[in-house]
Amino acid sequence: MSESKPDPDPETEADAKFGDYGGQYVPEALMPAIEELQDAYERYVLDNEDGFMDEFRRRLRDFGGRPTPLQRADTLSERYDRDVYLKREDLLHGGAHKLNNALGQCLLAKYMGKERIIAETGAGQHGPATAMAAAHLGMPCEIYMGRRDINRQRPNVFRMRINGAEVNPVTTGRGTLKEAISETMRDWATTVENTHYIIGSIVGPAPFPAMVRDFHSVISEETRKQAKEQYGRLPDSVVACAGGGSNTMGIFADFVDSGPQSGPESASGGEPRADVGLYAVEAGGSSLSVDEERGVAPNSASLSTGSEGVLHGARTKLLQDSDGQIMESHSVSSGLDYAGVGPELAHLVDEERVEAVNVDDDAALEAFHRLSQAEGIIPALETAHALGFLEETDRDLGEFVVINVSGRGDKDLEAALEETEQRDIPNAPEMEVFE
Amino acid sequence: MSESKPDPDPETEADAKFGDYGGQYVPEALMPAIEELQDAYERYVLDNEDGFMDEFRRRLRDFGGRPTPLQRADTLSERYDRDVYLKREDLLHGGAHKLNNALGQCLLAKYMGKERIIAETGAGQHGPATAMAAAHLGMPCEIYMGRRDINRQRPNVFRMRINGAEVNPVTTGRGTLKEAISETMRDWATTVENTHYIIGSIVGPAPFPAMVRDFHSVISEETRKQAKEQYGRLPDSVVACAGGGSNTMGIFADFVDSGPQSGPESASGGEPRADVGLYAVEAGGSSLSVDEERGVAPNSASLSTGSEGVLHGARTKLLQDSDGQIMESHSVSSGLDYAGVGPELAHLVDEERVEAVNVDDDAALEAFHRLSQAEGIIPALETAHALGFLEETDRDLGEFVVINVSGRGDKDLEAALEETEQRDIPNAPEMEVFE
Amino acid sequence: MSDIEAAFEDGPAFVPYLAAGDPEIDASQRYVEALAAGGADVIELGLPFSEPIAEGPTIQSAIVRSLEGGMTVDDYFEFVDSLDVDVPVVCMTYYNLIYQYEDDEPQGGSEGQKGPAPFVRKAKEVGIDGFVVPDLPAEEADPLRTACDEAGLDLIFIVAPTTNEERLDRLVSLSSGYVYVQARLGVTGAREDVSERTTASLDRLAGYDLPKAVGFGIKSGEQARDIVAGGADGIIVGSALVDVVADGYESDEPVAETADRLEALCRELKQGAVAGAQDRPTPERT
Amino acid sequence: MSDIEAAFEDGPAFVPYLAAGDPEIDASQRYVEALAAGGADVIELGLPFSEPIAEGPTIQSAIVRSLEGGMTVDDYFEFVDSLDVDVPVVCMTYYNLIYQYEDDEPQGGSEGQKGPAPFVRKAKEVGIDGFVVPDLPAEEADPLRTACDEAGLDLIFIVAPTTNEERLDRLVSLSSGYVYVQARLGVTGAREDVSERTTASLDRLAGYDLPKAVGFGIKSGEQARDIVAGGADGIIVGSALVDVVADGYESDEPVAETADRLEALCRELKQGAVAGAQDRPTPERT
Ligand SMILES: Cc1ncc(COP(=O)(O)O)c(C=O)c1O
Ligand SMILES: Cc1ncc(COP(=O)(O)O)c(C=O)c1O
Repeated sequence: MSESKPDPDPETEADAKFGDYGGQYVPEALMPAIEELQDAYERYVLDNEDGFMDEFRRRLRDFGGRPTPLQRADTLSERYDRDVYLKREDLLHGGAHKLNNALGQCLLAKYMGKERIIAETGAGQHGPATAMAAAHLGMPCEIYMGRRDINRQRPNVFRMRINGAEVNPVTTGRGTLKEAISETMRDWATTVENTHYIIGSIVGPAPFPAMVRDFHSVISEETRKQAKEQYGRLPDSVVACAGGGSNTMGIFADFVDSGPQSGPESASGGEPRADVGLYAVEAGGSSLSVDEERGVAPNSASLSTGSEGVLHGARTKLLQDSDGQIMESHSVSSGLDYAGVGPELAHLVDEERVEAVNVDDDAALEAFHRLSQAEGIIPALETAHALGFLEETDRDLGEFVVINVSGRGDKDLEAALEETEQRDIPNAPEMEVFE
Repeated sequence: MSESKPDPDPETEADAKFGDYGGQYVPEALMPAIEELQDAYERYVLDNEDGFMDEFRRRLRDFGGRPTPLQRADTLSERYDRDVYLKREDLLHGGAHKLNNALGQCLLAKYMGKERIIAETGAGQHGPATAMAAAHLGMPCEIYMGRRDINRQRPNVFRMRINGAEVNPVTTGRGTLKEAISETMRDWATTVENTHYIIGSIVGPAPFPAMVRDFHSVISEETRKQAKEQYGRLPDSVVACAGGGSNTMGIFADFVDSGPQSGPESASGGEPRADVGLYAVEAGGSSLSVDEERGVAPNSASLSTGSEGVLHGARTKLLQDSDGQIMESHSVSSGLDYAGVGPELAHLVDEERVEAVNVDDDAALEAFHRLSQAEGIIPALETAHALGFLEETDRDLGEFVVINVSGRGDKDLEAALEETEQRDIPNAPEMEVFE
Repeated sequence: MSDIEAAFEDGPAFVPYLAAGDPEIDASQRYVEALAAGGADVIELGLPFSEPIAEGPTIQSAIVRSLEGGMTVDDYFEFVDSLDVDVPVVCMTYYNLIYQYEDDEPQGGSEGQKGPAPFVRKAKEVGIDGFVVPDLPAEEADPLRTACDEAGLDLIFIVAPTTNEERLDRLVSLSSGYVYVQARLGVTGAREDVSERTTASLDRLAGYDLPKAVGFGIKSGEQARDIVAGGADGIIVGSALVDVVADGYESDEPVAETADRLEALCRELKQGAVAGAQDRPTPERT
Repeated sequence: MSDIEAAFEDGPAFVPYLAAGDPEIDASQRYVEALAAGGADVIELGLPFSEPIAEGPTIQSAIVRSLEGGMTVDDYFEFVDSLDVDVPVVCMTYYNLIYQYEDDEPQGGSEGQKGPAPFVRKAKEVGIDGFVVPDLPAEEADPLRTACDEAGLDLIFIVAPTTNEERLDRLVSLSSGYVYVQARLGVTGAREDVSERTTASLDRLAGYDLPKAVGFGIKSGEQARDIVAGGADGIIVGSALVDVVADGYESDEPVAETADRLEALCRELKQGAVAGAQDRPTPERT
């Protein structure tokens, strides 16, 4: 294979590719909109034209509740005999990091003169976050969601409808995220002239992956600052779960080029690492093996077990069969349940700057209960994977570890308890209180 | 009636009474614990002994996510032709202001050497907030909750259990908040030597009302500072819902003695009020009238329609029949559904420093949908009463109004939609999306 | 010396409790009379309040039955007025009912139309001798104490195992009639064992003159005996008796039979108390 | 001139589309042959991909039927190889299937074992003449364009109503065989009306030599006539034909009858196109 092209002009095409990953594999009808978006991204986001970024940051603060705390987790720190800090994205308005991106893109659409917002949602948080952001900015909004997900995720549907968004049931296929993405692309292909499609992670055609990362990079900017203020130096390791990878790149962004640490030594006297270790924790599901015959991967570990391919507009790592058909992925956590991953993450893993690891369903559920009981924070099941890594790994994570608590678990209560009941999770609470 | 006693020594008995309200109407067995608590309150809270308040404030910041934003609500401001700001307590960890108090009392219990936490909960947020705070501080915790409330409020029960708290079903009576409070008092009467009872609002015997207010007064401290920074002066009016009244006194506390405004005029040029107007919005329920025969008040407006009496340890305003039997209260919002109110609020209303107003179920539901659609914030049904007041009132609230968004509505989605369906709420969304 | 205090003069006093109107007025009247027949020296008669925070589940249920039967404060006074018993009656209730009381026929000056004063006057009128108000600690008791003093009725305070010396002094000095010695922490309710704390409390109270009646959890003659042997001047029994009423109510037992069972239990308890007095190492009063 | 481009020489070309293997291999083969019998000048034959983001519900369902029937890339090549039609065949698919393709029997050097080069070589081997890849815009097309050039096959690009002048130039210059003119915004699917934007697109393309085939939403002979009259050199019809297959499948119609209905619809469409050419004010090609 020899497809490498010369790097695109960095002035006009910011981060269109990440190594060989990325690109723009979309129907021609969308390309002009993507060019327009690329242009808007460069002007408003990269160059802060019309004070876009200032308004974005102000709204993230006043509406979103930023900065979110970097909290030392006392009980976990004791358990793992290191200083474990939690970046509390669960405290962001809506309950997950997703608002950073939804608000950024919604505001950008407004600056671009778009009149309508569309988005896909699986069972996760992107739909509600988009509905909130659109209501906040007074933009009409329609969310595509699989029929099956609608029936499984009543509270999230309620939230979107209550925020005034239309929820369009997608009845094709199995009625889940994949179909919802395709349906949203179809809407966009029809309405592209007045409509902006808010993709929910660092996936899709350029400039989405870079742009979504930039909206989320406030996480890592704050973490860097807070780490220095509270600990005197940068962390040794940063751990985040990875579905598409938006919370992941959000907290990694400013650490990728961290370089050897300088500055005063930490208060607690630990030796800082030469480089901040970055761990992307994927959903190991029930197993890392795949069923080629049925086209099913019982995991969502595209970085760990997937291969290069093209999906939803970008070249990246995928779960696919040998023909290139996309596999059905699986995870106990619906927000990680996706067959692809952001191209930038794929690249950073190839470059060995980020280490891709994974945690299976059981370990994630155990970690869900552990944080809830030990620290009084009920994490999202997505986040529980990042926490499970702390328990499972034999890597030396160093003295000072930051975990990105990408979201809260309120959306997952029923699912977590149901899944817990079907397994043997040693630290799960009894639920005999109901009649 | 002439029961007035000389004011207690302010050095040793901080705020035991508010005018004639307050006091300590509890069984003798609890009095020593109350004296011990009074002492701890004075030492740790009022005098910051052992840096208690510093630790409390630090944990509120790192664990709780304080400060919460003071956000201008653009659409509401336009609608009401004044500057409407929202104090975003919904962004506090757990989703409501309740954590301020739960964390404060839990930490105090720890400083006092107590080994166990108990609390009552109705359908509201106090139980989950207490369970979180107890988990955070590693304290065993038991929550009493009526059998009926348990079955109606599954997610809150899940949250408490997941955070490791025991949930004790109370099967006496109608199985709601009243019975849960009585049962918690019973537990406390038995276990008072090693157990602290975390009361959930500014009610109960002294020192609870003053102490709970002090833990929540961080709301008003922040609001004051943010108002000056963002608007150049204090607000003309501050509006909060009132059940027991903890979010209410929390945001009123530092404005009660606001005095005539000085300092530079506001950026927007409005004339500031001589005094900050304070509005406590009670639940008007379905009607302000009562059914003496059945002992039922179809509202929870104790300040507006109640009379002086003694309930749950304090003299205050109550919903009671002519004998003094406590009425069954009602509100669409379970967190406001209480027959009493904090003694300090009762006093401030008598003194005409706080105005008691009320908003009925329908107007609250309409306000719930209005904020959700206009600003992308789904408020708690409790908070919706404060928002409904903005729409309903003909009072002149001035140029600059602050509403305390005491909590988020995630806990209320099912209830709000069910109640909405049974009524004619003009701005409610259709829910035809489910099959 | 009040009638109540006098009831402790001739050996240990047996002080049974029932909630007035449980399960309804007529049966309740019959039951209260059975207490007297069974040997009660003083009767504590509950005036039901909707939030009985100091009661255990047994008495709470009695209160609910009574209130659901329509019991009001006026009904209560009428009930007491029509009782055919010749031992002193103590009204046990919660403070809000006292605080809210308004006399239909105002007497005297402009004060005292509402609250403790008219309540106590009315109580005296119907033959009540004293009060126990579990949610009224010494700190808040001045108005009721004053009203009782004016009317010459007793106000009985509860001393708990957690009560420290300073409070104990104050409580005993505010009490008249007897001191209610709470046998254990917790709420009312019948239990199997006798708490060590009972003995400790009695020891602490040994220096005070007022009779000491021990309550909370006594259910058998044997317990009564032990407690009196330990130095109590009387025993207070509530939940064990209410259990008999509840049983009768739930099994649709004829009122007369329930009354008989009540009377029998009272006898057992009273006998236990009397036996306990004989067991005493050094009887301080006889 | 390629065989595909040549198919546009003798009057307007009729370019029908079906998904290979819909609903299963044997019937599908029969249906594709019916297209040829019905007058197809070029056949677009879909190689099903699991995420067909540019397709409407009709074609998406066809793809699901085919995949559920077990269709693989190897099956597809076999299918084409065994087809008995003598018009050029265009493979319509998504890029990932091309990108992942690995040749079982490597030919030549170490390069070209995987991706566009072996895919195109294999396609040529089984008789495919060109490709339409809806998710491959000009920006990403170099490798496939190169492979097609090496093999002498056509690569057809889609021009959308939103395509600006600059992109249009680039797309046409990259295209060979014909230019696929997307008649309207949106995805594939039969519709009632002919978009004004079709005419606008054709006008913009008038200066270019390559044949212009219009697709997206054509379902009737009348539409075909209008579009050709408006200047199109050919019409592409997909969903309307897939609807016939779906109908037959759902009603359990014998394959031969469905094939007959397909052939009849093709005839109507082809006749419409031919009639449209005669209607043209100033025919630019004949
Ligand atoms: C709380 C939370 N964390 C993580 C994710 C995974 O998304 P990403 O990998 O883009 O951060 C989701 C997706 O819904 C989520 O809701
Ligand atoms: C969000 C919210 N607001 C207000 C209240 C009412 O309590 P308070 O009047 O003590 O603030 C509650 C009680 O549960 C609540 O959950």
